[in-house]
Amino acid sequence: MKSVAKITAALLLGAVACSPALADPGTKVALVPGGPHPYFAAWEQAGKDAMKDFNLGAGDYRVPQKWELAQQSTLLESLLTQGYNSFLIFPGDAVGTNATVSEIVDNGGQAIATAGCLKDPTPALFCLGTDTGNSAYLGTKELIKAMGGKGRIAHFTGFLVDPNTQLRIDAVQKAADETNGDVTVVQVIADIDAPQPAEEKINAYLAAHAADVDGIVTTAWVPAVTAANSLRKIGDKRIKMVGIDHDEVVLQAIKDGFVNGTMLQNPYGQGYLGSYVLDKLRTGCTLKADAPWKSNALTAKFVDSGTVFVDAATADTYVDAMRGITKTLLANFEKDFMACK
Amino acid sequence: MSALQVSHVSKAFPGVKALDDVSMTLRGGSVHALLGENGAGKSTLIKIMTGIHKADSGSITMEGKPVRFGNPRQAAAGGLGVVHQERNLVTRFSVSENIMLDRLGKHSLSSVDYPAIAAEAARWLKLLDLDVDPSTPVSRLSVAQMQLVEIGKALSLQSRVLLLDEPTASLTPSEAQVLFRILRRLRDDGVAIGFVSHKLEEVFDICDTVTVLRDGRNACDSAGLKSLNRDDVVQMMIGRAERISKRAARSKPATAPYLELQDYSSTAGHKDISLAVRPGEILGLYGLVGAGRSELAKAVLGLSGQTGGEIRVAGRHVKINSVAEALALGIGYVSEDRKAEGLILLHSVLANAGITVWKRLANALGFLRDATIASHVGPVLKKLEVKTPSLDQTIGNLSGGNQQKVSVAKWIAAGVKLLIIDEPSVGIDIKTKAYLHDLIHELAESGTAVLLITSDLTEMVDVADRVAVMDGYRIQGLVENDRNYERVSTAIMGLIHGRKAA
Amino acid sequence: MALSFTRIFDNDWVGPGLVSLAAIIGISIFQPSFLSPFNIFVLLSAIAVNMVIALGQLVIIGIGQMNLALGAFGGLVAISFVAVMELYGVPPFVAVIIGFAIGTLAGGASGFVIARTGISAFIITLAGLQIFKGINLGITEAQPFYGVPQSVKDFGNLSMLGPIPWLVLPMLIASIGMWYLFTRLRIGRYILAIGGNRTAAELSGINVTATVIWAHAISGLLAATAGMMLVARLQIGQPTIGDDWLISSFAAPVIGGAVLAGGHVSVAGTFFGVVIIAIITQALVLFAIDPFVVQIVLGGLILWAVGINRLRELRVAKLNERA
Amino acid sequence: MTDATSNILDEATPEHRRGSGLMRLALSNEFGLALLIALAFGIFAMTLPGFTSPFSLFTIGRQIGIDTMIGLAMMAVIVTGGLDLSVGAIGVCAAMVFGYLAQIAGVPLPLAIPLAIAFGSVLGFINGYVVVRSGVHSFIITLASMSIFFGIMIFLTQAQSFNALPLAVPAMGKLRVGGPISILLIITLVVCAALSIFYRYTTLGRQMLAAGANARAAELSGIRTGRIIIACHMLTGGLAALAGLMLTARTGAAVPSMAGHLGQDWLLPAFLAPVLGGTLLSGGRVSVIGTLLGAAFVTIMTSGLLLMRVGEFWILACLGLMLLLAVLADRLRHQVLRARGMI
Repeated sequence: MKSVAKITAALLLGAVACSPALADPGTKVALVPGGPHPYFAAWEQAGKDAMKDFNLGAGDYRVPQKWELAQQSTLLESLLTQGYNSFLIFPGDAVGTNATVSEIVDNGGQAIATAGCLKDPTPALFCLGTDTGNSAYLGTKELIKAMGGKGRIAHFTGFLVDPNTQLRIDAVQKAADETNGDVTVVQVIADIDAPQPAEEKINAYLAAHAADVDGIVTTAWVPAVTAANSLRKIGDKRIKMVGIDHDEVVLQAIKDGFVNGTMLQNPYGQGYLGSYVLDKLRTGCTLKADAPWKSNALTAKFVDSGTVFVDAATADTYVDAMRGITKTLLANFEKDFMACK
Repeated sequence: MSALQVSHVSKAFPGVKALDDVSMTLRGGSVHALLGENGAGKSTLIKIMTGIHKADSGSITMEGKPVRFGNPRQAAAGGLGVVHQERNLVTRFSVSENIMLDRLGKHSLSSVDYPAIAAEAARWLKLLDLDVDPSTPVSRLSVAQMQLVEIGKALSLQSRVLLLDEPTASLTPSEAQVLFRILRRLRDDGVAIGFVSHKLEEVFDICDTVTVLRDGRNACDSAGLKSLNRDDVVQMMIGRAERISKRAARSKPATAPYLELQDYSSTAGHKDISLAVRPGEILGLYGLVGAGRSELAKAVLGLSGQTGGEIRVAGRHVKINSVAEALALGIGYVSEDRKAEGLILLHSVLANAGITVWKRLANALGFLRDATIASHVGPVLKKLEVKTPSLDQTIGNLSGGNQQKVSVAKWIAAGVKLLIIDEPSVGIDIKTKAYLHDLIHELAESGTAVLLITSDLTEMVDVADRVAVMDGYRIQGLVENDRNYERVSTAIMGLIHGRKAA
Repeated sequence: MALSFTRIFDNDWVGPGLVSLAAIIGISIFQPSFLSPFNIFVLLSAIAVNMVIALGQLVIIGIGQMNLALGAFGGLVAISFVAVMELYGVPPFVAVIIGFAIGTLAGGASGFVIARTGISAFIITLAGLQIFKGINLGITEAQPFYGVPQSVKDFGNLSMLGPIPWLVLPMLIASIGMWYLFTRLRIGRYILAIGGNRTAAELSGINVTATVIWAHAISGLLAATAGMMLVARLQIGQPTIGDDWLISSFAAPVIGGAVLAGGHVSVAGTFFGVVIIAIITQALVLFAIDPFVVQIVLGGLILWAVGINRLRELRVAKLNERA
Repeated sequence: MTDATSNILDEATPEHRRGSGLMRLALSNEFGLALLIALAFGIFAMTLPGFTSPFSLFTIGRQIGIDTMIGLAMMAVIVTGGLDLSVGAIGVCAAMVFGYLAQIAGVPLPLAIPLAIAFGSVLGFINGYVVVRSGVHSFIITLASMSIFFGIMIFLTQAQSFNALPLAVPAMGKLRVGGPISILLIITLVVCAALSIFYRYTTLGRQMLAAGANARAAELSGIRTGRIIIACHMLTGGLAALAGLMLTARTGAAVPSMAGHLGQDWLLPAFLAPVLGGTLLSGGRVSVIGTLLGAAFVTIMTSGLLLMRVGEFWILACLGLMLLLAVLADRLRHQVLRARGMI
């Protein structure tokens, strides 16, 4: 009994240690990814910079503790209650997040689907991000180029419950089909967004089939890292590979020649530009209906935040390249997409 | 000097005074019987001696020095070895490991020296005349061998005091004789032995002194057994002379049997069982532990498969596959293991008493209210004089006797035509026991067929009309009960031992 | 002869061992590259880590409980291991010791609460899972640590001898250690005694509280080992390490013949359980089976193993009855 | 001798127990939880602006509704002393079946909803049947079935959502009744009431409790324990399906990922609510109200902690601490009760 009491007391102290903080009013932007992921790390700085540059009430990066749809919805609802009125949201689910966004809109907020799109019909203003399908398509194109226009490709991608995964699988297939049989996708390995299964499956595949493939395209962060490591491990520079995103491991592998290149996205630009647009829209601007929207598999209101293929030559300077794209986007956005008083 | 002396120990549990000013003295080189009816406080006393319970008052000394054990571990270290009623062996482990379980090494990370342990264990096995390889897993031993292993385990602790709680309960008489020979040798070596048993024959056979408990008090404190005879001891145990049953032998009803087994065999191992119970008749089923009596009851209830013969209920040939089907045929079973099989201790009196009638009382939609159940089982509980604060009382809080009444009440409430009662007086007080015996008679008088299973010969002679004797999963014979204890018990033992001799 | 033959088949590891052997032979006939040195290397790396994870659960299964927090321990140790090296420049050798200490303490703490309060291990380790995973996320904010020294990376990716990776070394030490523990050490025998018959163990004078704490501390130590092995193998301190340990940590011991109620475990059987899971995972990749089917196959595999165990149990029980 | 016996019995009579009825209530799990909830709610309402806004109350209520339903699904099988790791998988599978029926097959909602719930029960039946027939603990069986159910669902749907459901479905998710109260919370309250009646006033409910508390005794009292345990799993399946449908209404679409990989995201709320609410993991005793209060407590604390901006990443650790505290407090309560001879 005593020990129970002691343990209880000790834990109470621990529980009390979780203590509060406060927020202040204004045009308050929250940048909310679907869950913790290194991809979004740049959003934090982007939000801070935007807050300073555009004099926002807030530009806070808030992450759901787990990659879980319910967690993100709860967090968004709480942020709305806390007085945030403008949201950059990476949809936890292309369909499922619509309900939460419509709640935000119903309560006088506004949201841009960022880095990933929401499926139409959607209450989100528009989608600002990388066209996942297109990025996979372009990446595969680069790979095919590196392979000399023919050969066999293996495709490593992420969670099956993510509908983007199917888009990526289709896009890679499409790029291969366009070669009229010169290039074939011999294997798709999916559901490997967690490092351990990714490691096991990719290594197992390369161990058995290294001789049977000429190229690898990865369309999710973890498989890209793992595949880059594996190629380095077996020291095979014959197999071409195009990765995705800017993980240090992938960039180093590009510099060392084990990976041909990676499809970079523009997370910083998304966060910075998105915050800017949200502020504008709250202070008198409206979106033009006849703006040059692009469309993709999910939505007809898509703005490309830019995607760049980085190879060994550009691996050190990609940050500048991205800044350039962001600057261009920022400079033209008001003119092209908004009508301001 | 006494090896172990218990002085004026009292112990109360919420609602029950289990021990009241109890004393007992065990001396080296002597076997001391601890007697008492179920619920008299024997197990509580043993638990206090071994430190499982703490005494409210009183003291315990060993060889003159006061001791106060916090747990069985300390008791063992202090030289007090106990062989409990329950099997306390790790069956997957070897014999030697079980014997030496608390001495596998000095500290947690010591290696177990198997040869040394086997050698040490072999010494004790030899002492016990147990001819098994110390490396045999305990799961491969017979029940009697397991019992000896437990004794070896207690002895190996260099116990100066050895308490044996019902050591012969699951042994055949010849196995018991082996055990007694060993106990006598230990006694001659100077060990103080405490011996708990229900079998008075054994007590007179092996014990030198006796302490009798009755209702938590000393009926006698460490008296020499030589000066006592069987009747004296029984009188001390139950507070009056053992009566030759006051009930007259009842006339046999001439009705057709309610339940009839014909050459019945089961997957539990029963062979060619034939017996019949008539409405209004109390058929006793006697046998030693392991004879297959409870197993037969459960097999008939559909818990084991039928492999041969047939079951007839009210003249109709039936197959029973579950207790629910048995209940539908009007057969109920009061388990010997009230806590594990008879009652749901977590639930209320009402829920336990009404469990058999829920289906019948529910309306077409399956709804039923407490009030409906209460109005149905309430009168039965009242008639059985179940003492409970309310029907909502958790049944685990009632005394053993009241619990037993509820477990009978639920079948009376269900209106069964045949009630199988398995060891009705385990763990209940004498008053309730007498009451239950009357109740069983009353049930029979009102036309219920009763199959009574008990290991208590006195109870059997007192209650049953006829006694079927079982051994080795077969019926050995049938004894008419004329309430003459000597005659009936001799006949029954004859049937059991006759087979053993053959 | 006949008797000894059945005896061999009563050993837990024989069944899974034969299945492993058959699978290896079968697959290598269709896919000769299956037995290539590199594939063996890959297979052994996967087996090494998963075996240590399974051992971490095995010790708790042995005492008749379950540890849901195993992965949370591993994850916390993994990121702490990298964090101390990256942020404070602690040499790897010292970092490993810190990792062991964290795992052992975390396990010991949860064992302490379980033993002293008597609350079911399921609930305590469920709370532990939240707490330790929460601390992990609180520290890392879900960002990986990259500062893994080359020596650690090499340990996870270089071969010790031919196709045998260095990672096999900790697995061997852990496996032999656990085998020795369960068969020869007092603490191991006490763990199994408590799992087999807790009352008997208690009455025999075994200190149950201490033994439960020991078991959970050992479980924590093994989880820590597996967490750090994964860091070496993945070359990165991922906060998600450990998230997916739960299913396989139970599946392998169960396939290997462990009794979930406690008291009976087999280290060799568990090893072959791990091997079977690893081979099947590989086979699904090798034969390009639809990734959507993978889950179904894994679930079916667990059911199959349970069924086999059940049959064997029944058979053994029958044999005992006859004897 | 007879005197002594009757004394023993007399001591068990109500006199010294009756006065403690109020104390018992005060020490009951539900009361303790309700007090904690009131305390937490009061503190949050006073210190956190926006906590009591209609929107906040609406979202909290809705979350309580869904989490309670998930908790009830698990509770229905904990009754037997078992558990069901596949609740999430069943919930999502039923939601996807509903999505297919309502969107592709064009089945009207009043028919599609019961069909989806029935489908959940069928999956529950499979679990229960295998558990009863194999005699293997439900932990392992449902560990396997979680993989199998979810795998088949993903295989058949290719992970695609049904997002063109009849408009009434998303409307349900947003519908408010009587100010800020979500219709989903009302549904849950109705189910709570029904379950309370079920466990107290029906034969089947009572038999479930009896079989859960002591299967052997129940079997020997004429209850077909095997069937009852299967029925418990079916109830779990049905409730999990209902929870899946409620989540579908909230999400406005049937989404394969709404309970995470293998449906694992549901496991925490599924265990948290009943355990906090005082349902015995060993079976035989349930508290429907306790489960509701347990879910309410977790939701209010989470919401409050988020509003306090504790840092999203520490919430998990705080929840874990709370669970540990709650079970320790429960243990303390039991020890107090026992020390006073009240249980």
